[in-house]
Amino acid sequence: MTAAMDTMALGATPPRAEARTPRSRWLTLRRIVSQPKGAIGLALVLGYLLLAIFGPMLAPLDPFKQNFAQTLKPPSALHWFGTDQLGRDVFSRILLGARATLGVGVGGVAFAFLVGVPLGVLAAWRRGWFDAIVMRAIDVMLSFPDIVFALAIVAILGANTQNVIIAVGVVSIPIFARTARAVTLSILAEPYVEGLSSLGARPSRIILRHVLPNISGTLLTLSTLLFASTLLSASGLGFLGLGTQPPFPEWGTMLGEARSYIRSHPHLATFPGLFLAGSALAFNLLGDALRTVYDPTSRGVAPRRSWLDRLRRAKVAPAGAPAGEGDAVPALSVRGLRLAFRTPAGLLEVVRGVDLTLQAGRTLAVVGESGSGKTSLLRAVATLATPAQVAVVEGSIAVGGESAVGLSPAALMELRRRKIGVVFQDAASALNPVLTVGAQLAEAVRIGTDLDAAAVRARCVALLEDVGISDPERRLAMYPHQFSGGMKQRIVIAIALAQDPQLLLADEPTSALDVTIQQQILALLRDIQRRRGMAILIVTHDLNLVARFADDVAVMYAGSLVEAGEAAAVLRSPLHPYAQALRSSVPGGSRRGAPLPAIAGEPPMVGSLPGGCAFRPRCERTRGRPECAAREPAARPVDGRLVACHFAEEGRA
Amino acid sequence: MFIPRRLAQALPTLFVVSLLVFFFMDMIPGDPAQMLAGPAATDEEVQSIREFLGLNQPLLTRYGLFLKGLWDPSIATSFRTHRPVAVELAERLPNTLIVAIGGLALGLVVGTVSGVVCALRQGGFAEAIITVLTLTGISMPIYWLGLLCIWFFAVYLGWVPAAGASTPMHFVLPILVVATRPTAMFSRLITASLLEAMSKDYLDTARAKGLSETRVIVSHALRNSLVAAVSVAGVQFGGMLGGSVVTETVFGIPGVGRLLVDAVSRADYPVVQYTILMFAIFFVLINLATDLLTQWLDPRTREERRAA
Amino acid sequence: MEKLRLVRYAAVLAGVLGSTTAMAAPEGVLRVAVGADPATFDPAFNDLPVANAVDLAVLEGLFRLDPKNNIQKNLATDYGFSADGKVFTVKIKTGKKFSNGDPLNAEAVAASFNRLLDEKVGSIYRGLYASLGVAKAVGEDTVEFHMAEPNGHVLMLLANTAASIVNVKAVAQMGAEYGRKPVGSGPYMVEKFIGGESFRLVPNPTYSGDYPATLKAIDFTVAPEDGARMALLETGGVDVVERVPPESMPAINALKTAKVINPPSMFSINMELVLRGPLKDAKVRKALNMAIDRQGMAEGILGGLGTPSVGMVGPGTQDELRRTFPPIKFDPEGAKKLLAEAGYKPGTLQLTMTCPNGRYIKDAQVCQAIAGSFENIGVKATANVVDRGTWSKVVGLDPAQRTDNMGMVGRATAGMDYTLFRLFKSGVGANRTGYSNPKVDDLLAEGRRVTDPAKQKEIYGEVQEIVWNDQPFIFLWYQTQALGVSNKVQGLEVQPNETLVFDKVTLK
Amino acid sequence: MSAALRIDQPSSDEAVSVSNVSRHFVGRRPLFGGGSAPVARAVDGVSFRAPRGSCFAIVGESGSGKSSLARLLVGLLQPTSGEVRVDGAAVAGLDGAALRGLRRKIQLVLQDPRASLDPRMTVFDTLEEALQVHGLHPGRDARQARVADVMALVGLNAAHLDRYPHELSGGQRQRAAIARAIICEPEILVLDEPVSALDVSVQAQIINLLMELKQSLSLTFIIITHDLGLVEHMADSVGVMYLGRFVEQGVVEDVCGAPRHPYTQSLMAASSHHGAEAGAVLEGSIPSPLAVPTGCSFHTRCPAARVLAARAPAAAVDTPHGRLPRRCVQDQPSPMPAPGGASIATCHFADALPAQPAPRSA
Repeated sequence: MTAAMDTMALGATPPRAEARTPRSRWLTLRRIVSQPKGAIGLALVLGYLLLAIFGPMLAPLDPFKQNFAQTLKPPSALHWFGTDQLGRDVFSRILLGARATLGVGVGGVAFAFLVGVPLGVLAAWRRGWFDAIVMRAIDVMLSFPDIVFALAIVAILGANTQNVIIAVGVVSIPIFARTARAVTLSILAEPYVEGLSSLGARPSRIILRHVLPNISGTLLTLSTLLFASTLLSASGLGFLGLGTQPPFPEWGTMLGEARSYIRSHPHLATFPGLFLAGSALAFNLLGDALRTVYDPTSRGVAPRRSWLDRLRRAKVAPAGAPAGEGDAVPALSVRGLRLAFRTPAGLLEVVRGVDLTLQAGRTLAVVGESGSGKTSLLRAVATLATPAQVAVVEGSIAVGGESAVGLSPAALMELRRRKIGVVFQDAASALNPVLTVGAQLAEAVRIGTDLDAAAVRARCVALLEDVGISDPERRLAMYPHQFSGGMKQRIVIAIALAQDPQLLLADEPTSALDVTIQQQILALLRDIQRRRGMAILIVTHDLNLVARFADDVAVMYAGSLVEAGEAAAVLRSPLHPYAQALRSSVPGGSRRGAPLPAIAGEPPMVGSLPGGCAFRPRCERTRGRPECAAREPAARPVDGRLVACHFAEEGRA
Repeated sequence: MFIPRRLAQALPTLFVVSLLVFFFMDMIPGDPAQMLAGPAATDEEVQSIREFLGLNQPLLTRYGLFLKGLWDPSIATSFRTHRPVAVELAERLPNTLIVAIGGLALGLVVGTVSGVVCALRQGGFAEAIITVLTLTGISMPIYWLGLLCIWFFAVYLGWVPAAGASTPMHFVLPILVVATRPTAMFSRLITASLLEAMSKDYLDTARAKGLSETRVIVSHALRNSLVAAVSVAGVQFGGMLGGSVVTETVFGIPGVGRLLVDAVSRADYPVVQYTILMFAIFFVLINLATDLLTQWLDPRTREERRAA
Repeated sequence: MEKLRLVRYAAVLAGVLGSTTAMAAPEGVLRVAVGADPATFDPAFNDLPVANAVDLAVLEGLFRLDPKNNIQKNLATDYGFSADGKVFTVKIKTGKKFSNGDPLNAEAVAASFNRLLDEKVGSIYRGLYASLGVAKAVGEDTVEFHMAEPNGHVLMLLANTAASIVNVKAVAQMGAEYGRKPVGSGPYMVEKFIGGESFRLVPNPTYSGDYPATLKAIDFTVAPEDGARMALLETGGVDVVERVPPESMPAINALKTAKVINPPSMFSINMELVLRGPLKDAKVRKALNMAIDRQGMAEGILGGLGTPSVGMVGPGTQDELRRTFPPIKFDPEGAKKLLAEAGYKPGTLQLTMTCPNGRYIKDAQVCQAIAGSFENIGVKATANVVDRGTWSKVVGLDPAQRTDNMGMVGRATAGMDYTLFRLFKSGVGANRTGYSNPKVDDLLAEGRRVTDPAKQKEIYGEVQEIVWNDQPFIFLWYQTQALGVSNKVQGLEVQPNETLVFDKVTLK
Repeated sequence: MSAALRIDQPSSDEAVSVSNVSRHFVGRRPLFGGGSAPVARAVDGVSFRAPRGSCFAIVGESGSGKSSLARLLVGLLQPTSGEVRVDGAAVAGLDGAALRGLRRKIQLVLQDPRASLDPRMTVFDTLEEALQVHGLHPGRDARQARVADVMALVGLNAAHLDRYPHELSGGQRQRAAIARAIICEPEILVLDEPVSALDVSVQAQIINLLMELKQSLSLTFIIITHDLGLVEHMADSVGVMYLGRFVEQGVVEDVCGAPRHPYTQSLMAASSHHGAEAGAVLEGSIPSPLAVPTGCSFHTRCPAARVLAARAPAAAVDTPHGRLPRRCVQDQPSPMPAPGGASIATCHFADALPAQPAPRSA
């Protein structure tokens, strides 16, 4: 009965318009069918539609033919679903009723759609008084329980199929109008709509050509879900005696009429009930599947690990004795690490054999463009790579001499707690918006310790002071959104420092911040590192940042390190052609107005790397050199650093 | 500050609702006097009853009396029982609320648990079962489910009474049946919002602190999902009040919903009008409560309100 | 007067018999599940059989009906008309008290009637009782009704529960709450009333009369949904359920603990025609009547809960005046022929009918079945099954304003005069068919005046015959009641107007 | 170069001229409790001129009002006061065909090319639509020819025409966005952070492309950015924005080479290769435009003010942000042209401070 409200509830936070658009309708279809519920739902819906179209023709007996000698007979060879109170063939009536039943659903949804969507779209477009009036009217309509509203409409207009359609349609108008308004608003806020306005496009063009196609997915999903609830609403009206007209069969009315026979002659209610529930189920399934396709928030579900996959454990080298490069155990030691995404198509390598060593007190910057694998590397080191999504194919990670791969959950928690702190790129999303800063900080402080409340609080205050937040006592009771971006990042750092980690991992910690704030954060990190002597692994694409902040740098390209060494040296005279190009293509470095020495082409896609050297297609140095295509260059020491280029020496100035 | 402002904003809505309720009622076919008089009554008899009920007065006068009846219950009386509608409602409201709140609470608890299971066991057997159950739950006509349950639990197993509302046991079956829909809704909602929350950095922050996965889910992901669940709960609660029209008939519960249906079928105008108006006021209050609860759970909305 | 005395004798006899059987102290609790939710027990407003049963147990009238609808004296000890028929005098028992201790004397009786007749009270029965004029108390034990018009059917009116004596003082004190806990002088009183859920009767300690309470309490549970109500009986939750739907009868009869009883009902279900256009033609009306397989429908659809009509009024409606006729034959071929004679080829006649949904047993299905029957004789028929409000509006319209051709109406009549006069007298407000026959008009006017039972019988016999032959209705059937009654219950009786009578109920 | 300083007399030679433009956003007044509605001064009295063929850069942090200014230029926002002239014609008050004609002349390129292209339209559809809107190149063949031309101009090939935005790489998307902007032959492009969402290696390509187009199509650029490197590379003149106002504006060589306003100095220091160690780190963050500080709006964060206050304690007052010169806290500074130079700094002490050469490694 309340299904309409339910759907609205889900629609209340309208899914953002589809960012990734299917290439074609077929792709949408394929996406639906690829989900079990979508396949079943679509098959059922098609079945029902066929039933509605051809059902009446298939009816083996006259669905209206009464026979008082044959009333209420159970299913038999002649009457597959038995006969009803008037001796009519239930099977034939169900076949005939498909059209009426689905007709009510289609009609109701179409009615609500045709009234609600234009209202909602216009309200979002016009805003102002029109919007105010529409929203108020919706408020008023929503103040009535929907079944009561439908009941009143049918009572006023009289009970017949057409009025039932209007009634169940009218109660769905607010949902359509609201959803259409919300999604339209979100589309109108899209930069491309702004672009169109500035282009001079007329409102009608924007609405028809841009807004409607973009909200169609959401509205299609909503329509499908509402279809199911509309069927049920209509049948509820039938139950209350206000449904469609006998003798023309409609499943809801048939079920309502048969309800007193539920025990004596179960077949009478069972079949229409099953068909009705089945059709609602079919549309719910399809709607669910559509939602998954169109609503980005419900996607991104981890591919399921197969049983085989679970058995086939990654071959991970034991961390064992850390490579004895120095006397001290390095804060981080990564050896031959290969990481791969699990995709439906199989494993997709994103990190292809990386070796890193980071000593305490030093800062290592991993530089690379998007897709280079630098973030995957950092997440693997942070032990945050979800096994269901990312596989450690090979290699080892040791934090403070302790392996970070293949640990039990308990050991993993312990490792994260004691040795690793992580600072994320987007501080806003790295803090839980509904908990106070104090609660989030205290959680990090308390875990694994037996400090009492006062001690925890004292430590929290100290941490906030450490990261340069004044008035920490008061700030502890505040929520993340009450802080500016820079302050939030300081809090994230404080959380990361809560258990005195040996290794601080920072993923683009400043790229979401303004330049002046970036400075503050970097100075803070530097300062903290000096005081605590921890190692920092920072991932960034900003060479300026590397220059002023990092001790060492590792340049990453297509999942491999192409050049690694001391930051000052590498930046001053890079040897690898990619590193060189990166450095010279930064504007401001070269002559004003002159063309920048750009790297041709686009960064390679993961999974479609060229054979041999991955940088080969964009490399100037490769011309006429078969080695580059034949063999992937291994990192080798050149001029006190590691370079993965067959012709590294040519890079010397 | 916030509460009075919201209530003040709701007044125009309620005013329009009162207009609609009052004037639509007049459009519903069925003359109350005629229905009271019965099919054998003469026109004169019907006329005199109409006179007695005050139905001959001008429409606006009657609307004025209708509004006056809001604070003077003694003039807002049922055509059939002559008792104040307020008294009739007060008598039956508890039953409706018990079923609605009970169903909602049960749905919230069961839905949350199954939602969490679904989110954590994506693609697993448990998820498939729960998905099938929840989808079936929202696809069943509630009255059919109710009748089947009466047959199975009350008649066949004899565990609970079949109908009525005199003992707590009477409410077990209605609450169970009424809870199916919210259970399904919450389950799906919690699953969806948990999955969304799973991709949030703050869960990784929590993991990086060294929290166990359970704590990460419960104290970080779930808390955020509840914000969404609360607003749905508000809508659900409203829906259940409306749905009481059907469930109370099925389970023989003397509640407001059945009072309304009876009153509609007997053209007992005052009962219908005041009951719907009460529903409308409830909806406004529920929205308010939902907003307050959301604000309590989600501090961000608090600021927005204050700033607005 | 003379004829009435006979009735009076029978009544006294029954009263004596009744009092001898109920000597034992009240014992046991009878639990009854009812389908309708009584809004009020105030007899001036009550229109439900369930509430009639309560009124019968809680209040007393001057007269009452026995389970066969025979009139018996209750408070009255003697009565008679003045010579000119303008004053009707009733002598009542003395020393009676209401359950709250107030005396039930002539003054109280007169007050009760004058309340019923008071315009300001707005009783739904004021029109019915308008002919009583004014009631006056004469001394302690005599009430005089100064009739507004002569009425030979006054006993029938006074025996109706609507004429039960209410305590007007208590009404003034309690206001609308009186409808919940009426103060009467009957053997029981309402102990509690939970709206829509349940109510309970307990013995009235001040009762003195012929029908003393036999039960410690009678618990009523309201369960509108058929399935739920039947389940209550099957699970042993109640001892009596009313309105057993036909499909549930086998299940209840299969129980070891309970059985279905089928008392007759005076409810006469008919399709009342709008006598316009084709339906003015007697041949068409006859054809339509012949098209209906009453027996088949009564068996197949009503599950036996109906008896094909053999006269306009149902059994139990002043049986002494009632006439029956041979049942109408089911003859579709003959009907087709008649239609052809009337000039209608198959498919050329179109009729619409208005039927309520859920008001009478299987009304919606019956309506479809009748439409189907009409189709069988080549009449295109549309069955409009509508909600109660619409139905009451349509069948209450002036015939000239109606757009349909017939409406299904069930009537439990309050006597010959009341029913026939209203339905068939030309121009009377409740005459919704537009029936007009000068002969009938004259007879009805005369029948109202005469008080002689023999003369009445003659007059109403003739009216019934004319109407039966004119067929302004498609006569269908008299409903049969079905109640599920536990084997524990003994002595439960049901009046033809569906009122439960608890006079002699005991529990094993 | 002195054109940037002639901010008083409009000239037909100017592609864009902005005179004392302000844009205030009025919040909702509280229903109860009175009080006036909060006003956010997103843009507050900004003036500049961009001669034809020049490139004017607007630099600032987020919240400085630079995006609002961009929208004022293309007519997506109407100014609260002041005037925007494009090609000599005032933007305000135009509608219908005149407005569309104006809009043809000035086009916006947005930061995120993914969001600035309709995800449901192919590149061809997007480009063709721009022509349809303005009724240019009537006939499908003519439009196809024009689209092909522009595709070639921005370095995309025919294979990209049938692709949807999500099927393109970031660089390709930005090329498509630029193609849409230039297809109607505009005179002015307003570029809102045109490369900041792109990978470093692709940024250079797009910058080069823009510079080529500017040359070959004689475009005027207005660049909104926070990247001083980009400013130095592309722009002729620059306005440094802070809380809705230009705190310093002038030719790039002067403003970037020898910044006079403390805020510009801090920005320059922050974006250089060794700033963190060399320059002072600016404290705090930009205040809300709802509560613009009194006096000099930068006084809450100004490092120079603190130094000055320490130098001249008598003229200083105590504030929640430390002891600061009274003038900074109380008086709104007026624009101070540089002696002999080509820049204007809105700072009381612009002349008292040494113009710091940017510590930029070249």
